[in-house]
Amino acid sequence: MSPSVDTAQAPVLEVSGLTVEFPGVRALDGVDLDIRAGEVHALVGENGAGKSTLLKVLGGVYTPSAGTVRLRGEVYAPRRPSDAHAHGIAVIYQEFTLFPDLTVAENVYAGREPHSRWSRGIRYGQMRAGCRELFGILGVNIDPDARVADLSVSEQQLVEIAKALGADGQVIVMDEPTAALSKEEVERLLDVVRRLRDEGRSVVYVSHRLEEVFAVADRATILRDGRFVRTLDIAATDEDKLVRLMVGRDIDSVFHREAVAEGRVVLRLDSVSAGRHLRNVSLDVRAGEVVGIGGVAGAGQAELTQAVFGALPLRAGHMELDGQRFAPSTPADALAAGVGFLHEDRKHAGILPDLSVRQNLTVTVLDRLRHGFARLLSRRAEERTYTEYGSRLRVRATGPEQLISELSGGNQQKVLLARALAPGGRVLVLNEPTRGVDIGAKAEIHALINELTAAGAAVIMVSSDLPELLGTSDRVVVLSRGRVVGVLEGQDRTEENVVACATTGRRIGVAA
Amino acid sequence: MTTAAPERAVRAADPRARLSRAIENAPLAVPLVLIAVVLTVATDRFLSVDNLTNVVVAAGIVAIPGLAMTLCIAMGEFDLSVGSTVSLTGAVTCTWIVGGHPAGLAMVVGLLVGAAVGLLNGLVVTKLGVTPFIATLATLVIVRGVSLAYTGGRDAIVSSSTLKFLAAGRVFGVPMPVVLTAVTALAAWWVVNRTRFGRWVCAIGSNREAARMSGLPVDRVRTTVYVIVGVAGGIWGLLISSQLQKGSGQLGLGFELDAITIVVIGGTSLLGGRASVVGTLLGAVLIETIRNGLNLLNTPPAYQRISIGLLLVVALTIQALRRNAPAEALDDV
Amino acid sequence: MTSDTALPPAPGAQAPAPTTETQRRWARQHSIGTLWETWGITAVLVVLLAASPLLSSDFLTVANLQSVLRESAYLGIVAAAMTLAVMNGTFDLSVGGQLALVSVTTLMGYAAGGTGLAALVAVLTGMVCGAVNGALVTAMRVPPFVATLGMLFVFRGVAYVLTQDGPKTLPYSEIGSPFVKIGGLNIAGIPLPFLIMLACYGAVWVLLRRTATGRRIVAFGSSPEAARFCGISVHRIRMLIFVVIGVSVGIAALTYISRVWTADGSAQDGFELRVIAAVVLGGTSLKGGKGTLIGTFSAVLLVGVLNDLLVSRGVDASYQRVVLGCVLITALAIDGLRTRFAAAGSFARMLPRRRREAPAP
Amino acid sequence: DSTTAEGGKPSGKASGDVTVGFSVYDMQYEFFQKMEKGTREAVEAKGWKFKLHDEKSDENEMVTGAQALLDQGVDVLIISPFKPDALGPIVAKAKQKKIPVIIDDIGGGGTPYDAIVISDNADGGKQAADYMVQQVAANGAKSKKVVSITCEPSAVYAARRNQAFDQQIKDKGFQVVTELSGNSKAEEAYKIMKDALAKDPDVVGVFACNDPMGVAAANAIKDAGKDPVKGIVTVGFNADPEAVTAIGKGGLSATIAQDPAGMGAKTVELAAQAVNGGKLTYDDETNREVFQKVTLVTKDNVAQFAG
Ligand SMILES: Nc1ncnc2c1ncn2[C@@H]1O[C@H](COP(=O)(O)OP(=O)(O)OP(=O)(O)O)[C@@H](O)[C@H]1O
Ligand SMILES: Nc1ncnc2c1ncn2[C@@H]1O[C@H](COP(=O)(O)OP(=O)(O)OP(=O)(O)O)[C@@H](O)[C@H]1O
Ligand SMILES: [Mg+2]
Ligand SMILES: [Mg+2]
Repeated sequence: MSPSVDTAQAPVLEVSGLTVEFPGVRALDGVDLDIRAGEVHALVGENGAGKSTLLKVLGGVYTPSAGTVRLRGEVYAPRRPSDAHAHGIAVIYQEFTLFPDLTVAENVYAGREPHSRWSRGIRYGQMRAGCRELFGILGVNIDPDARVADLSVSEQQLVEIAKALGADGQVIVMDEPTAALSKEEVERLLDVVRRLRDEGRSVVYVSHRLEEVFAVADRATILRDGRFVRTLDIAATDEDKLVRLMVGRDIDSVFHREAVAEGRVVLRLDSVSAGRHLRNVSLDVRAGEVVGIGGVAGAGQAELTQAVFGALPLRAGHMELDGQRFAPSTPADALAAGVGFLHEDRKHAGILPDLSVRQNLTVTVLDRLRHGFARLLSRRAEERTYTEYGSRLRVRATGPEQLISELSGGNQQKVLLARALAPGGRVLVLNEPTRGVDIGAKAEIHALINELTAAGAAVIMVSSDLPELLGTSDRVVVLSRGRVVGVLEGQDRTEENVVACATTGRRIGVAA
Repeated sequence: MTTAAPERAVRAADPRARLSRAIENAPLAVPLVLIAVVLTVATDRFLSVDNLTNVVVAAGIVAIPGLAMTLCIAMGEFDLSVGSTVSLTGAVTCTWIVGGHPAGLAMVVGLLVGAAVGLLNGLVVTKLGVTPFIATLATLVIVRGVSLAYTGGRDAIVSSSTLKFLAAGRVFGVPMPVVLTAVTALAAWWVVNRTRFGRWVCAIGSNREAARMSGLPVDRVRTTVYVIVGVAGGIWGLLISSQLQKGSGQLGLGFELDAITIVVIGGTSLLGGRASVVGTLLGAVLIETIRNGLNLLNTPPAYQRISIGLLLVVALTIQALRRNAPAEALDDV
Repeated sequence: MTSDTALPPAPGAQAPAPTTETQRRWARQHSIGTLWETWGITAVLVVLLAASPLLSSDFLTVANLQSVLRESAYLGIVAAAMTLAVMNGTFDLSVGGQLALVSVTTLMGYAAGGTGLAALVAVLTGMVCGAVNGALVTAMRVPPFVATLGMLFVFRGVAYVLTQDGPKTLPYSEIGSPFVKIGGLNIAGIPLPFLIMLACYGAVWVLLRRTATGRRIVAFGSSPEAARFCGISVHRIRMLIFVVIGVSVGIAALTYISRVWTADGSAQDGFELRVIAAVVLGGTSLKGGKGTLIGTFSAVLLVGVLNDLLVSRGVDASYQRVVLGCVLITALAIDGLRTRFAAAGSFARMLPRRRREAPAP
Repeated sequence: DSTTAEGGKPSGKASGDVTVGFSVYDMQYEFFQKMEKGTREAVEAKGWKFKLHDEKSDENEMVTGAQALLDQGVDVLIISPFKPDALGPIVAKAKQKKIPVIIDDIGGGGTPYDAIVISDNADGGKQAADYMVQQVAANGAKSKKVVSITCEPSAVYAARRNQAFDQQIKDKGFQVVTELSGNSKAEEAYKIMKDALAKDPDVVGVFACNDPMGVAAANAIKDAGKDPVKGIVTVGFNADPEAVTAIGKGGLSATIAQDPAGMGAKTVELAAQAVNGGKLTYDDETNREVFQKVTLVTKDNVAQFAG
């Protein structure tokens, strides 16, 4: 049942009847797929559809329990990742595979460092030059000698991409490469992808941002619940159709923010300075309001949110919550005050990998779940919390006891969002709430935010996805180098303005 | 802030950076200097050539396995079996010498035994997937047992000038152990900071899963490191047996902790990912200086333990405070 | 948290298509992985016990079993507390020194004020030792490894100082005192030390599985960075952990010293390694986040039984070591091999019912 | 108090089925290997059964294992205790089971044992001091500085050697400039000696609490370019083969010989008296002690101790 539209072109990569099983889960179930030379092939589907699993099979991380993969006609059965490298298949995994303690250059060249034959010494000069070249192509400026641990998530994502490009494989596989990138970084990446295609290479491209899919992909294959749905030509389809195939129902992916009557000021920041370069930021967040924070990655969004959450000490200024002085010295204080927080780095600062979904969800509200004079945790109360939030976000897991590390990226994100809501949802500080979340869930999350604000919650939302940022927030505050350079309301809320403020020193809605 | 990155970036690659890295070990040098000053005042003989030679030689001898252990710990793993390797290597070498074989051959055989122990560790850890801690703890127990069984509880006493030269000989007036250490240290520095192998070791320590995904020969590197530690343990055993002119099941008890200690107080994190060759050398000198000082001051054993313990803690506290680790980064062991 | 059993999923939580809820539960319960992580070492212990009559005729005598349980207790009690530490991603290398010091002070306490005071002194000394470690790690920010390694020397040193004019001992005349009963008494044929050990495991289990603090301990061990953003303060839990360890050593020392009657700085050299080994053998990962108490419990008994078997078979000490080491490796090799094959597919193929599925042509 | 320990078993017990339990300090050490050999041979000579338990230098193992021997129904317990003070629970259990306890060396820990055979550590230290004084004079050395290397602080019995040595050598007008613990380990003794020489280059003698440390000190002296016999008088303790060999080669001045095998035989004799319900013969009635002489080994009489 090979679905490939026209068989004129011999496929480079042929997947047939691929099945992958985990204890209790069939992640892939007889999936067929064919990738041609010089095409960009998008792989789309809901969270947990099996996209990453498929890519991990290609990368030699997982061995299928049934089905075959053919590379240029030859049976291709990688036993370990190095086999994939040997066959010229380069993979960008959804979860980074970087070495925090090593430098950027050492990461990009990991495993293929140029070195002199006699002294075995690594040619650092050559590596640095190579990195600069790659970053040049990606149009970013990252110091090859920086330690990866010191980089922002988006920079790490770019290093990850450079690593794959450097390996110059014939088949390049990208699992949500843009999840952490800013708009212009995305544009650059898409150009690179096109260039790769024009060089005759094949690119497998996974993303939940359909506009990207329509921008670069030639064909798209849809997976649902681990099963192959269909492969179709992008030219011959449109977004609604794609979404319907993915989700199995209609979803309007356009954001609409229901205007809610704005209440009193809940959270006030008064000329707050914190962290390395957050300077003198003043900001009011009203009940029922969503304040979007924009700007190029690392402009101070992280510092701002962490300061509010008590994870970063203030160097100057002060904050108020409901008119009371609010000076959380630790996240515990902020949580106690009912502030919910979502970190942008899901893997390292989000999930508790060895714990179950239930335990991940309740960890911020343990004090509420204790009962009896012994103050022991009440299992029932935990279950209740799980059913309340877990089902609200339609988390896809075998049950509350599944390890969170076994969930798909997007479902992990939903659990973490539920964790952020649990403290009460009066004040929500959300970093990239829909990163790696499928379009259906995205809509749900936006609906949820509407719901919460309608109920009087005050939300601060950082997002590098401009349409989302503009579509879901009442007011957009643009940061640049740690300072507020724009406060966009009403008609000013346009992508152009955001970009202008963020990049060119232009200022809107703030005294220069 | 792609532009902001370089400001903070620890410039890991180029030599200047290496230098500044090396200077990061200064906190260890501080207590070292302090102690040296105190001892110079408290005892008249501390600065004597004889005494300083003693310190340097002793430090050098423990530094050799320490440097190998630095690799292992940078890889995020332990090798607890070194002490037993010391015993077995010495036992085998001396028994061979007693058996009338040429000392040179005997020493080679001894080193091979060390390598074999390392290989055993490596295979058990990689192929059987046993936690290094338990795997090497088990080899510690096993190899100690083998060494006792091999010697039958009887020491193998030798008087071999060749073997003696290893620990007591001098080249151009420089004690052999110091020469050996210098060579080892240079090699270690080169391997750690300049070769792919060294980078791969740190990569594995930094994120083993990523190392596997990036197609690094993880198992091969890990095994090699264990073999290196095994050989280094062998050298240690030869040096000890050279000093004492005997091999015995009793030697090297608890040495593993000595080796690990100098690495850790040298600033190599037990979490892996980074290796500090200079730090390990300083660590060795610090420990041996303390020991030597306490001996010069004729400190009773009870107080010796207390002092060493306290000085360890103080040295590390200074280091920690200097590094000013954020409260939550406590667990970088 | 492998010891929790799977529950039906909450309404709305959908499952990947083909597998139904029952199948899923079957798979989860029968996944060798989850079972082994919790019960593996216990299984090994049971097998060994079953085989013991073949290995040594006089193993299964009441007196002998009692003596095994009695002498495993002090190791087991400390191992229970150490499990907390290891699950939290740290460990305490000073327990050997603590045991020596507490034993010495306990005997001094007994000499001064009899059994009651001795017990009090034991627990207090342990608590103080733990607090010192905790303070170093939290307030002074010394990495736990070095802090506790340093304190190992210090505690032993202090014990030596206290015993410079000969080790502290329980005079023979005290043979009848209740203090001696702590170590020697059997209640319904079960040695008191072992009962105390059981109580300790109960307490630690509740702390670990049923209190907020316990959950925080595991959460932090699983991912320190993430735990920070869950409002977990490492200071509080680390302090608590080291104090708990100290107290456990206090209790353990009581069951130990009341059997051995004498202590000085050298008492139980290398104790720390034996404790940590038991914990790791029990399946607790040194990386933190994972682990079970039942595993530690069984591991302690496994080592005790094995030791006793080897001794009663009159195996020469040097060969005892070899056997002990080999058992350690094999026990963990089983687990190691399992996890090596645990990647998708390869694991599936290990299960017989999967074999039939031939790769599609 | 029972100087006449009537072994609980009915006298005239058919000698065939007497079982002797022997709990030994640590079979890793040659000294105790010899002691075990002497004991076993004496037991077998009587046609009795022999059960061995190795304490492996661990007080916990000592108590557990020795009590296990009692549980296994031995008729008499011979024990060389790792920690004499831990004998309490063992002896108590033996009394309760009416099993006689003979202690071999180390110490009795103030328990009502039936008899103890001890080799005279103090006298050994004294002899070492006397010999050292004499040799220093023979070497014609002027200085009066000597070094004393002790065993681990917990080895109380062995400490008597250094105490007696220090006392005697001081009485002879010498001065102990360095006294440190080598924890019975050769490696540590080597370093200590090196440091001691750096501190006082004019040291003329060194006494070590056991032979591994004595020989190690001798090696340190050689490596420091001095002579461990003519330059610095080096004396060990135990007459281990390594010491005997060294003395023969002129690499060590002297050591003190104990006779572990002989002690083993003595304990079995006492055991026989106890089992047969007879009166035990002591050298010191009040402390129920039987002494075992120690002898100074120098290159003059080393031949007898070789092999
Ligand atoms: N290691 C694992 N153990 C058990 N189940 C797993 C494991 N990895 C993935 N799964 C399951 O396989 C299914 C597919 O996961 P996968 O990561 O491929 O989804 P995805 O399409 O990448 O989703 P997303 O878009 O959110 O990344 C999910 O139901 C997930 O729970
Ligand atoms: N490691 C920690 N990190 C963050 N918060 C903690 C930590 N340990 C305890 N807390 C919280 O600090 C408060 C007081 O700590 P404590 O250990 O006394 O809890 P508790 O005694 O169970 O509280 P309660 O008095 O309600 O019983 C509680 O809310 C507790 O949950
Ligand atoms: Mg995915
Ligand atoms: Mg409480």
